[in-house]
Amino acid sequence: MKSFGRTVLAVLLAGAAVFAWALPASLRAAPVEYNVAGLADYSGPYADVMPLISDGRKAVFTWWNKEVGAKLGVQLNFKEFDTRYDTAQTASLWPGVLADLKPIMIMGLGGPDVAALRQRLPDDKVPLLMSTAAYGFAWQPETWFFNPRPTYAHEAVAFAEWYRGQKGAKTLKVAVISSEASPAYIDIAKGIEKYASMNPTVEVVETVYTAVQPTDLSSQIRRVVRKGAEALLIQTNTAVVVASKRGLEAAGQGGIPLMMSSHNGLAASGKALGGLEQLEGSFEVYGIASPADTSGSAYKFYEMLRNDFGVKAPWNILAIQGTEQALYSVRAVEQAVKKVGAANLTGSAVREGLYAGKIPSEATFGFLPDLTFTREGPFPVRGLTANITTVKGGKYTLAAANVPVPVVEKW
Amino acid sequence: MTDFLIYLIEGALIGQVYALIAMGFVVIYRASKVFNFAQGELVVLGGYLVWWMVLGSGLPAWVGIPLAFALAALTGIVIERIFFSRLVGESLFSMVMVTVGLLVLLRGVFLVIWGAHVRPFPMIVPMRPLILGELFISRSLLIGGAVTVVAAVGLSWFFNRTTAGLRMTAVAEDHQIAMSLGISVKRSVAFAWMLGAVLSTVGAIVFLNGKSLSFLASDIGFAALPVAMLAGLESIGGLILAGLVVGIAQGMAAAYLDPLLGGGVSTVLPFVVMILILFFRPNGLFGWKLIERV
Amino acid sequence: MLELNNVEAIYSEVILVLKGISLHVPEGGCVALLGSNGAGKSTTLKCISGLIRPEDGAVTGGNITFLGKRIDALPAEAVVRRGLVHVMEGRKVLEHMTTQQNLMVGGHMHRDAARRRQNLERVYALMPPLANLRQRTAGYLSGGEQQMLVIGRALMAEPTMMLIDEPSLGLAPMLVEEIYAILAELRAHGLTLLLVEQNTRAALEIADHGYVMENGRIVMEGSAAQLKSNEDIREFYLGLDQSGERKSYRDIKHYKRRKRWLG
Amino acid sequence: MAMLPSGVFAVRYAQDRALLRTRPQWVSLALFMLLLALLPHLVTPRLLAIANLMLVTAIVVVGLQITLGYAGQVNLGQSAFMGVGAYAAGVLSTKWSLPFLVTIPLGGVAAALFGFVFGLSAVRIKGFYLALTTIAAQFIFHFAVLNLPVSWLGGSNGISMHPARLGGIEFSTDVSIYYLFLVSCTLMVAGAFGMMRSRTGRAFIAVRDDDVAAGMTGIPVVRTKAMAFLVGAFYAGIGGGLYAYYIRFISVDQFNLFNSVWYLGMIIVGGTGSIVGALLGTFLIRAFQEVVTSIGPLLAELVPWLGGDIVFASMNILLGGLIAFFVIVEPDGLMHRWNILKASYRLWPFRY
Amino acid sequence: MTLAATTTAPGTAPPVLGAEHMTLRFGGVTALHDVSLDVRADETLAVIGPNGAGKTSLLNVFSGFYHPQQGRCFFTGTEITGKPTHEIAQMGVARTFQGTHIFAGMTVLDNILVGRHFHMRTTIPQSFLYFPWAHREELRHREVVEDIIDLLEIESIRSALVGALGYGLRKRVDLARALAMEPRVLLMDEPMAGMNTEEKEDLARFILDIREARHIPVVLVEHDMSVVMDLADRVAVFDFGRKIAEGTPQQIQRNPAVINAYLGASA
Repeated sequence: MKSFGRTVLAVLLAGAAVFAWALPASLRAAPVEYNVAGLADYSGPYADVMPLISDGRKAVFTWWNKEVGAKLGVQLNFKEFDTRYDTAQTASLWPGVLADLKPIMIMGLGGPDVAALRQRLPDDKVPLLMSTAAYGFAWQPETWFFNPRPTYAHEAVAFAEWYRGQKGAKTLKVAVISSEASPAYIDIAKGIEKYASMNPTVEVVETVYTAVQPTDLSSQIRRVVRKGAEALLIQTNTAVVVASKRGLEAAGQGGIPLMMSSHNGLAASGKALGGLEQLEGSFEVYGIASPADTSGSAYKFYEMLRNDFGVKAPWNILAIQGTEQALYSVRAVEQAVKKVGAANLTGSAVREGLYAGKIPSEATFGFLPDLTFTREGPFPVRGLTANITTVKGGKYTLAAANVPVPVVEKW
Repeated sequence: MTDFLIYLIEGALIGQVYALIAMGFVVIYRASKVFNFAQGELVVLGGYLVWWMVLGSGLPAWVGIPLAFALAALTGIVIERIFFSRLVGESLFSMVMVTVGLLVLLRGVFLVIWGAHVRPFPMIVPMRPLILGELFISRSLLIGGAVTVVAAVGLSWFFNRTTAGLRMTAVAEDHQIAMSLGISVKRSVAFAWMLGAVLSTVGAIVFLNGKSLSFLASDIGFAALPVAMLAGLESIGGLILAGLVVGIAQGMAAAYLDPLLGGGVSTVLPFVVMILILFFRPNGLFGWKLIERV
Repeated sequence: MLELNNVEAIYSEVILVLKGISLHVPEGGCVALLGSNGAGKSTTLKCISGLIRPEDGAVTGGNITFLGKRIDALPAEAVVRRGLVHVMEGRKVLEHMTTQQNLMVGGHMHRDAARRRQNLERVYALMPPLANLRQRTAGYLSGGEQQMLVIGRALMAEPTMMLIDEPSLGLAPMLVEEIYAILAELRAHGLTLLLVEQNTRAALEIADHGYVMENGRIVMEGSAAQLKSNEDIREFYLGLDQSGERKSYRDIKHYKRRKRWLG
Repeated sequence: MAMLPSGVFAVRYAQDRALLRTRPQWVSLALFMLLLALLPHLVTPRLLAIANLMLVTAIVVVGLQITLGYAGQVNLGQSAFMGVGAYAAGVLSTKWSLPFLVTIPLGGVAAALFGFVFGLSAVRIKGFYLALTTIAAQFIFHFAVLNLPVSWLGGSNGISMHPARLGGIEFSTDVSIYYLFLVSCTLMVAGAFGMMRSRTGRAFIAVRDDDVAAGMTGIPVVRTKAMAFLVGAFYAGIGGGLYAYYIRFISVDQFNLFNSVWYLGMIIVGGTGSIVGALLGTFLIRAFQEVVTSIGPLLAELVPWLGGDIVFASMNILLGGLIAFFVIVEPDGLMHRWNILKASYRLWPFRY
Repeated sequence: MTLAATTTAPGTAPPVLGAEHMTLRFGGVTALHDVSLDVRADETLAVIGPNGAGKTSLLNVFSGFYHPQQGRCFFTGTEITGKPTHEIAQMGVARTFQGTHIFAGMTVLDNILVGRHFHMRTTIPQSFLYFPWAHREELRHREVVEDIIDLLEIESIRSALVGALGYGLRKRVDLARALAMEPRVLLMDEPMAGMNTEEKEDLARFILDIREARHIPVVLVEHDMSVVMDLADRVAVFDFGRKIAEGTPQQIQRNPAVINAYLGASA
């Protein structure tokens, strides 16, 4: 039980630290303080990337408090909670967070957070803001959770349409590599299939369901190649990207591009393959700033955070996700302050703030496109764009910026 | 027809990979009667060790791989020292339950040492397929299949013919009797984990070759389970046949049922096949029959 | 050869089963340990062979020496290597292995294959029925065959002393004779025996000395002849009445004379 | 109940059979229940939420204890059985608008039937083989939910639910949920005590200890084993249904194999074959999980040089180590230690 | 000599349990070969023979654990061949076991109560609620059990865990459990094995009591010839799966085939 002793000590130390930190805060006067809760995964499947995401989130709040909040008379205190990416854990944490912190909004991390809280939030009146793309099954009106991006399926078909245009073809044949390991993956595949069924421009030759762990996909890949697939859409995880790539190589079809998303993108998959150059000609697509773009306003803002606000995370997709999430959140707070005043901020007010009007791309320093949230769904249903990044000549480069996201019917 | 042949051959070969993974599991059972829930973690351990010795340290494969085997064996012994040496004589249930704890614990250890990110696994065996007319056969799977057969034959011989093997068989029969015969159950359990860890490393090489590695790859442990059950927990030779049955069934399902039904039939099918066959042969195809006396 | 000095043993940290056992087995001798069920006879054997520890038991007092060396702290396998084997009660064969495999396991500590072969042939010569059952699965042998097998298996270790627990349990009269004939032959070849047996008559035929245990204590000891003539032993263990005639089970009265040990 | 302070003798059979036989035992139980009843007013919302989760888990784990600890049938599909209960309750309440007083028991029944089917394989399959066929339950449950028509079980969409309602009360706050769960849990635990000390429980133990002898004593062995699965799965189903009304959104990934492994861990820590042990194990493991979740981020903040990822990864080591530690030090679980303590207390001041 | 003998001569009542031309094989081994045997309502029938002669197999067939390939078994006029063990047990065939097949994790009391299992009616839902039917039934059966505890003199260990008891007491609990079933025939498989003379005397006394007070016919598989000779009214001798002799103890003792196959020269 030595570990228990250590645990007790740690708890005591932590308590003391929190106390010491809270004391001077209460002595300070001016701005009205509000709390923001961050859901994090430090001991589950995303533990490795969590510090990078968290870094971006924290820095934005510090920056905003200093640069914007001070003027508005608002200070946002950001605090993270570990959910282990587990629904039950989020559910047991949240009531405590709600009572102790009385947050005006939550930074969510992923699907389990939405699952655990989606039915509670309308009662608790706190909006949950995500950084990830949305899902078809959560596409409902009047939600309390929000994604600054369309669904993964939207992002995928945006790529398909763009790539078809590049090839100058009438129809693009794609194969979807999905998995039943998570309902979310099936949802993505269904969205893409739905779009293909209504638009002759994209044809899904087959949706391959596979394990999300290293596995041998060569026969499946060979089959979809023979069916004429011109691109493989993979939005599951990096292990599947690697397996698909090896499958393509085994079929002698190394030239067929893969398309990935933000969580299994070129950088991560390249690392898993042992070299980015192996993904030459493949793409990643998402509706947020591309890390390949080091000349835009997003990168400048990031440099500023790194220089002045102690961001340690390198310029990559995860830091972008954390930053992007925090940025549109604080903009929503600003819109809410405009409506109800600095002293009257509540969760509902922040939600109304999101609905209050367009958050232009400039406001998020190009991290996000123009966002106009409506009550139709958890994400801006219209007018979104996506960025497409590729590997060209062994270099990570932006292939296309602000590609329009087509209209996908609900599925 | 060619397609069918390819699916058949590939399914059979993938089945042998499962059999190899299951072998690590059966070996531990066969030499200690401990049913190892953490088998998937052992495979991941092997994978990390190979990665570490080959890609991580930059050693050539012919140096790095033997080193990885040695380290795996060492880890096996350490596991026995820490977790099992004090449990000899306790109920078998306790020993099996320790492996449940081990499952969670090893995962944490991997996270601490190697982190959670996905990394490349070295290409030990060439990936280029073997082309026979219209047949494409994965060279790594072919080599993996050969390794499986050789290992199975060798270990069967070891357990049934050699004195050391018989000693372990005795431990798998009954710890108390083994002890009364002057057999060190501790040493047998230690050897079991050593052998299990090394076999899992072989399995990792065949299974992960040229692909990617993260702590989540341990799912393979459960995927290989139906093969072990079908063979019968005591049978090493039986793994080959069980691997063929499961692999081919899964391959056929992936090729013909999945596209038809639009879902992952191929992932549940091995379990369904397992239950059906166990119903007719409750100790697997070649497992020890329960001798009931009244 | 074997010496137990005031040995105490407990199970599960609380249940005291042996309360100071002292006994002595001379080299080449045959000692019988008698007593009712639950008296602690099997536990005594397990204390000697070290098999008590895996059963959540422990020797908590006294000492056990074998050939002049302490063995009470040794693990079971080390005790066997010193030439002391324990044949447990209940015919514990390795069920799924063949007769021959069972025997080979018994001699596993000898590296020399030729020597193992030789021992094997010796066992088959001593117990001819086993020779015909070489490839049979041990779990399917009959009770008598299994009892021979476990004795044969113990012999494969080339022991100098054998602890044997209830060899006649559940065996037909003819087989009991056969087994005891084998034990007698082993004795004649110089094997020291410590025998736990309910079949007092058979045990006292072969043994030259005996101890009687009750409730974890030794309550009586003496040479086989002394014990055979003791009134209590005659009545309670041999089932004879005062005149030396066998009592009939039909005549048992519903009140009983209880044992009165002076030990 | 074999361990009683000396000097306590039963005069009537009824008294001898009672679970609690001394006044201090009654008083402590009463105090404990009072404490539980007042809990929402004594603790923070976070602790209350943890208590809610513990109560649901306790029901599921007591069910597993019945199957595993009493009837000796290792079950690795408890989480799937829980899922079946949750889905059944979810479908019945959303599609058929049935009140929760009906849907929860029906959820239990649905799970019980699913468990019964796997229990039936005990006709032929024994021991570890049986244990591992229950892993298949997990895979089949997952597959079925995702591949059946979406209109049946919601497929990958999951099911959103309305809060439970009884008369005018809506169970949407943590406090009201707590009382709902407390009553349910008390009922289920009391029921488990009832079953386990009547002929049902004796039949389970008989089948566990010696199924051949049990058969020849007139106990239908196969049916009893299947019943053990049925009862255990029923508990899981009730727990699942309550959980569904708590989260109010059900998706298939909330009921995974890892949860089943954790339930097993709870039994290991508490000790097999004891209902109190199951409760104790649930409490300890859940509490430990929550402590880990709570102090992890703090520790990472306070000891930055350790690096966040190491702190969090080592939490897994602690959790896994806890299970292994308990098995190694106390292979029979905490209840066993408690019984030894009681036994030596009775013998005090003598050691034996 | 015995009380039973003074009323009517034993072995004249109709058979309760019987086998007709029964053959049982396992793989290549024939465990029972064309065996016919009757057990009458008022007798103690001893079955003797070398190890592996098929005695235990015979009991196993009677209790439904083995199913013969040929021939039939009857119990009180009803055919029981092929019925599952628990059904045969519920009809009234109880048995005790070679070695100990006892429920080690339960107390003595609960072990015996298991014998009452099929006499009790409480369903699972009723036991879930426990009160009051289940409770009343428990108490009712408790009284029956206490009678048996008295008979077998195991009052002092009533609430002990069976796993902690010695061999002799376990065998007694085994017998108590069988009696609790209120059987109409009792099959005993080597009850005396592993007991010393004193314990054998106790057990013999209990068997006699059971015959006298409860009038339950007993089938006794036993190696101890003195027990067989003293207790049995009739003896059947088996060798290599065949019944080689049948008769009174005195007849059997003189039968040369029996001496050859089983008793050996010294008996």
